[in-house]
Amino acid sequence: MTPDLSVALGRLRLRNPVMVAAGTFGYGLDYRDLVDLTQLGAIVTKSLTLAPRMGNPPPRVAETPAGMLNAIGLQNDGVEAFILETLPRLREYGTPIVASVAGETIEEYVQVAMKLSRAEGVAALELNLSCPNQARGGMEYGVHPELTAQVVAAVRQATDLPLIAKLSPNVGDITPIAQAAVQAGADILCLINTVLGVAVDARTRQFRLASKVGGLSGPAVKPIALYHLWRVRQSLPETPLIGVGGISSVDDALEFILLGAHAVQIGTANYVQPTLAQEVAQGLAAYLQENGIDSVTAIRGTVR
Amino acid sequence: MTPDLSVALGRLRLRNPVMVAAGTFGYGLDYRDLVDLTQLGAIVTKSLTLAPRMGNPPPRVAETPAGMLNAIGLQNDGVEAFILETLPRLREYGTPIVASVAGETIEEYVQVAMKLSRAEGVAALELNLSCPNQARGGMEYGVHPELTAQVVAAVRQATDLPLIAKLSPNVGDITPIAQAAVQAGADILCLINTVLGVAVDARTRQFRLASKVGGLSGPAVKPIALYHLWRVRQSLPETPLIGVGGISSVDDALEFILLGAHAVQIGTANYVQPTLAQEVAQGLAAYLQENGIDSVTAIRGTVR
Amino acid sequence: MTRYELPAMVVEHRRRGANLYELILHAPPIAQGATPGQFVMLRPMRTHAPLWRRPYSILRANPDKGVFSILYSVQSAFTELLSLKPIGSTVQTLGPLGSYFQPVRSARRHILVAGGVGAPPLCFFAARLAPTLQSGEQILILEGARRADLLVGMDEFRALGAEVRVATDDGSKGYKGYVTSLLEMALNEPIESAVYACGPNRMLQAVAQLCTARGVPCQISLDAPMPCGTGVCLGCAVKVNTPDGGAWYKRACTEGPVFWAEEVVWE
Amino acid sequence: MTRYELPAMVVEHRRRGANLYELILHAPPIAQGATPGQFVMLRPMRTHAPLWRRPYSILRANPDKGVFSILYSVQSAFTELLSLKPIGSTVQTLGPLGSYFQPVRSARRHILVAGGVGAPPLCFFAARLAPTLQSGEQILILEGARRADLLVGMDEFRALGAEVRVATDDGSKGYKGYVTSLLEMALNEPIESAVYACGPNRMLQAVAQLCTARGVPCQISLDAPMPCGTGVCLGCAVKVNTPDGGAWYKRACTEGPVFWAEEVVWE
Ligand SMILES: Cc1cc2nc3c(=O)[nH]c(=O)nc-3n(C[C@H](O)[C@H](O)[C@H](O)COP(=O)(O)OP(=O)(O)OC[C@H]3O[C@@H](n4cnc5c(N)ncnc54)[C@H](O)[C@@H]3O)c2cc1C
Ligand SMILES: Cc1cc2nc3c(=O)[nH]c(=O)nc-3n(C[C@H](O)[C@H](O)[C@H](O)COP(=O)(O)OP(=O)(O)OC[C@H]3O[C@@H](n4cnc5c(N)ncnc54)[C@H](O)[C@@H]3O)c2cc1C
Ligand SMILES: Cc1cc2nc3c(=O)[nH]c(=O)nc-3n(C[C@H](O)[C@H](O)[C@H](O)COP(=O)(O)O)c2cc1C
Ligand SMILES: Cc1cc2nc3c(=O)[nH]c(=O)nc-3n(C[C@H](O)[C@H](O)[C@H](O)COP(=O)(O)O)c2cc1C
Ligand code: FES
Ligand code: FES
Repeated sequence: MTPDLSVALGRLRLRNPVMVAAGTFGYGLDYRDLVDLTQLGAIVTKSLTLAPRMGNPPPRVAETPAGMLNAIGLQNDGVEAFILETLPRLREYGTPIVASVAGETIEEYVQVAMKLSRAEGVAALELNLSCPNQARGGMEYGVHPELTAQVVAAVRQATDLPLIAKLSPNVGDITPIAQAAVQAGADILCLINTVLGVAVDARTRQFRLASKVGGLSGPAVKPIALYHLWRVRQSLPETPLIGVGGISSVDDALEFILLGAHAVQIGTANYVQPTLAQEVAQGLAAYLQENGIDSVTAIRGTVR
Repeated sequence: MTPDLSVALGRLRLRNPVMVAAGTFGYGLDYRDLVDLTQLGAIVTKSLTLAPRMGNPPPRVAETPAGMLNAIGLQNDGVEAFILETLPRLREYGTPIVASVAGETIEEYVQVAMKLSRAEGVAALELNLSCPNQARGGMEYGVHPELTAQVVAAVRQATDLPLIAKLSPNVGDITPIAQAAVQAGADILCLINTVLGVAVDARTRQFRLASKVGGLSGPAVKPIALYHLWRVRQSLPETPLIGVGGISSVDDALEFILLGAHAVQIGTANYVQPTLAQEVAQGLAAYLQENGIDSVTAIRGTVR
Repeated sequence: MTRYELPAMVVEHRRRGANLYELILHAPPIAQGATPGQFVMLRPMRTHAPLWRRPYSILRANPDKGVFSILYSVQSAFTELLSLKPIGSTVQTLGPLGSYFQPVRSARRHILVAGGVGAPPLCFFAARLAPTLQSGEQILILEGARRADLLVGMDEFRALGAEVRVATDDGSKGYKGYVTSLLEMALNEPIESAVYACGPNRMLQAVAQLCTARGVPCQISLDAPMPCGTGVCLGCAVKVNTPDGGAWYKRACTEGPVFWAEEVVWE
Repeated sequence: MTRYELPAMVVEHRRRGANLYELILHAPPIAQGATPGQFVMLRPMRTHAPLWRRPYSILRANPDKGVFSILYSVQSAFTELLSLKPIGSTVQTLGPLGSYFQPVRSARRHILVAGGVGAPPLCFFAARLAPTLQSGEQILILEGARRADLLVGMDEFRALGAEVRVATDDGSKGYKGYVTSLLEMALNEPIESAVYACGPNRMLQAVAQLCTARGVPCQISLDAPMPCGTGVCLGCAVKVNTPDGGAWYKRACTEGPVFWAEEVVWE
């Protein structure tokens, strides 16, 4: 018997729990020649802003031990280009499309969310709460419970789509923020976004990123992502969670699921192995089969 | 001309800026057969508690990508055994000995600090603020500005030795904590201690550590350590700082010094290469010589 | 442009200099599809550190035999791993990727400017260009390196029978000085030229300025950190002028690595 | 006990089974100092991931030639790197480390119990013990594995001329079942025995219980994660009884890996 990989995150139903993470799979079509898009649980787009954004000056990326720093600066063609040019072709694959929503102001989040909600073929919205808040000197929205609640509540008003709040790990205690997001109307929580980090080039004696600070991702952050997931799982046992951070194998995905994630996202590892997400989905099925387990939900949260 | 590697962290003067970190070099003598102890900038001991402590049940350690998790649980023979058995032999090497002070209560920190201050041959005390605070459900002291200030102020009363506060990275914003420590009397700040993390064994479906949560260290955390160091450097331009987290090469040490560290500590990398600290000190000298720089202080904080 | 993701088999490690190796890989679709200037992303082993694949320019390709090769030097863990791959084992390979050099058919002289490890794509370009030359068309190769023993791809260039002029920083071979001085001299010769360059970005900037000032068509292959090599991460941003007089970031891995010199904004 | 940190030269990779390799290293001080039961910490390359060195039991040592060897199987990146080291290259090596098997001179029969990859230190022990046997003393080897092709070190054991009894989980060779059943049978034979065991910790626990119940002297070599192998990290904790009736943690890398069975507290 083929094990059942389907999962329901509230109203968001996926054929398997393996998604690709925002900003690591382009707008969704870029890898269509290498990846079978129909095998993915869901595709999260690069974060979309109201107007096109040029992004940060280079260098924007630096490799670090088992990880990387990025400061792309939300370069994107804007939400309208996505809706007009990408969405019609992407939705033909039938794979749920999760649009990542970004903004520098709450109003911008709301505007982007409204446009995406009116478009055909968006399965859910994911709020990127790691955007720099202009009103507070560039601090991430997602590091404050109240700011998080404000963004989520405002977008909740503007859309009927399932709403995912993607949390920042750059906090002492993530649970009040998770709770604030859920109370403000988030249906699903996704965690983690990148961890703040710095790298210096000892030879040129300069920051490795033009923006100095960047976001750390990749295998290096996996223990941190699991830690935050586990804390949120305990504090909000009923909320569907999406685990992300450093996943690059079937075992990595299982770690998150065993700790209570309904689904997982693969980010940085797509760069190294574009086919990874579909292979992880297949590998999960194989794992369940070998262990005589008939559905992925049966092992969810069994490590406590 | 041989470049000058000596540094002064307030009253604490070191012949070179490369120390070995608490808990990664035993009590200081364990590597004397492999490492030339006289070549080290300073030796920080394993954290010492008032009574001997048994530590946590195994498994206590897990390898992670470019890092490791540990939950040793402060196993140590107690401060008195250290003073009686180790200190007399260790001080013969003439290398500054920094005693790491741990406690479950503020009273315990104070007691340990007093005993060490009375002993002969301790150059400075380093307060391990990542100890679990029993009164607050095991939360680290170092994640709260007030608790940090309380511990530091109490120990400050009890000792005349240079006082190093070792900060936890498990906070949203490290700068208020750094400021609290300095205001309460810390002469020097050391950062970072380990980052909270979790690892799961997907095959046995268990936490990899018996204590579930552990502290992440090793190259994986280097960008995080640099980030916190850079923030503290900006917020407290006059305070001597010790950078620690993921250093495993000369270039790594330089990254911290270029960002403003007076000295660095090598932790996890000692396990992999016990001679690393002395080699990094030599490598710093070579770097300065090649670049025609006559002292390590000349490059400190030049990356801004 | 079709790209392939496949395990390429190691056919040979050929020593080409003090710390310079040619790695010959069997991967027919890539060998057949490769155009000079393009690159492949390699992954010798599944390791977490080094994490990224690395880009390597294609040095030569033999579509009939289904093999292509790259030239590299051992610099750190990644290239050390590459050098340890046994014959017959496979290296995960994605390619061919990126833009390529386009012969400027109006030019009488094609000047290829290679700086240090920038030579491989120009070797490939020269090899493909030479047989297509019309009478009166010629190839001039300008190659620079810090020292004579760091000159790369000399065998390939010599095999073509094209004119080669060399510059070394220390004068240990050829002209003492920068290859860009050789270029300046060549551009002063009265013959309609087009320039194709690859090397450190500083050198490319100088090449671009020399050519733009003289209105000489010039293509340059830029270096940038490349986490994905496939256009999805936007890490390899290169600032370019847009037709409306503004600027935008293009991807060195997808719209590049070969750009028209006048398009690039130097900062 | 003197330990050395040095680059050991790769002398040979010898294939010893389906996925089983003997790595012969040249490192005279280690070859001369090694005692059966001890191990070395190896680092084939400077990589950030895998981060830790790994411990390997010494399989045999030839003090005259200055070589020793270990037996390993390729399981993930670390052992893959080990297998790729060219002959003549070096592997950073720290050893010999840890405690060792001590022959119980009062015993008439030395029973060596090897579970799967636990065989190497017992091969070494058997080789050193055999020439010292007094008349009436004998060695009995009990070896277990999941399948016949996973039995390790059979050549060494056979070369000794000692009696070898085999158990496999699937019965593909010898007794069908656990090696601990073989041990139970052997202990029922009326001859004064001492037991030396290495294998999975579960197996060792069973061995320890069988021996303790019968008052048979028993030494076991425990497995534990070892970040440092040198006693400084306290990561490899093993719970032991203390003379005062309490318990404490000892280090598998320093006070171990070989412990007296009755000392260990099983949880
Ligand atoms: C389009 C393109 C084509 C390329 N083609 C080729 C090619 O044909 N041949 C080729 O050899 N390379 C080529 N490269 C470069 C190649 O991708 C690798 O970067 C190169 O092989 C070095 O790899 P590495 O991992 O061994 O060294 P890396 O780890 O990348 O480091 C390279 C060197 O720089 C040093 N270094 C790195 N970071 C620092 C630092 N912060 N401070 C001081 N020193 C540092 C390292 O110690 C090392 O010596 C190309 C790059 C691009 C973008
Ligand atoms: C004292 C001592 C002596 C030793 N002597 C020997 C010896 O003589 N010979 C020998 O071969 N080994 C020996 N070992 C073990 C050795 O140190 C290594 O652990 C072993 O070689 C595996 O190394 P690896 O890095 O390739 O695999 P690892 O990465 O350590 O993993 C080992 C295997 O377990 C799997 N695995 C690891 N973690 C997980 C997980 N979370 N979920 C599922 N699967 C997992 C891996 O995929 C792999 O197949 C000894 C250990 C000790 C403590
Ligand atoms: C280059 C890059 C760009 C990213 N862009 C976005 C983004 O636009 N929006 C977002 O929510 N997360 C973005 N992320 C974060 C990832 O979606 C993911 O949360 C993070 O990288 C951790 O997962 P990983 O370790 O698997 O990469 C980006 C990550 C990288 C590396
Ligand atoms: C096994 C282990 C034990 C440690 N014990 C202590 C300790 O007792 N006291 C302390 O202040 N820090 C302790 N640390 C933290 C280190 O001193 C250091 O701050 C941290 O590991 C980051 O540096 P690194 O990445 O170089 O290891 C320990 C770290 C490890 C890995
Ligand atoms: S390297 Fe990722 S977009 Fe170019
Ligand atoms: S492995 Fe570090 S103390 Fe044993």
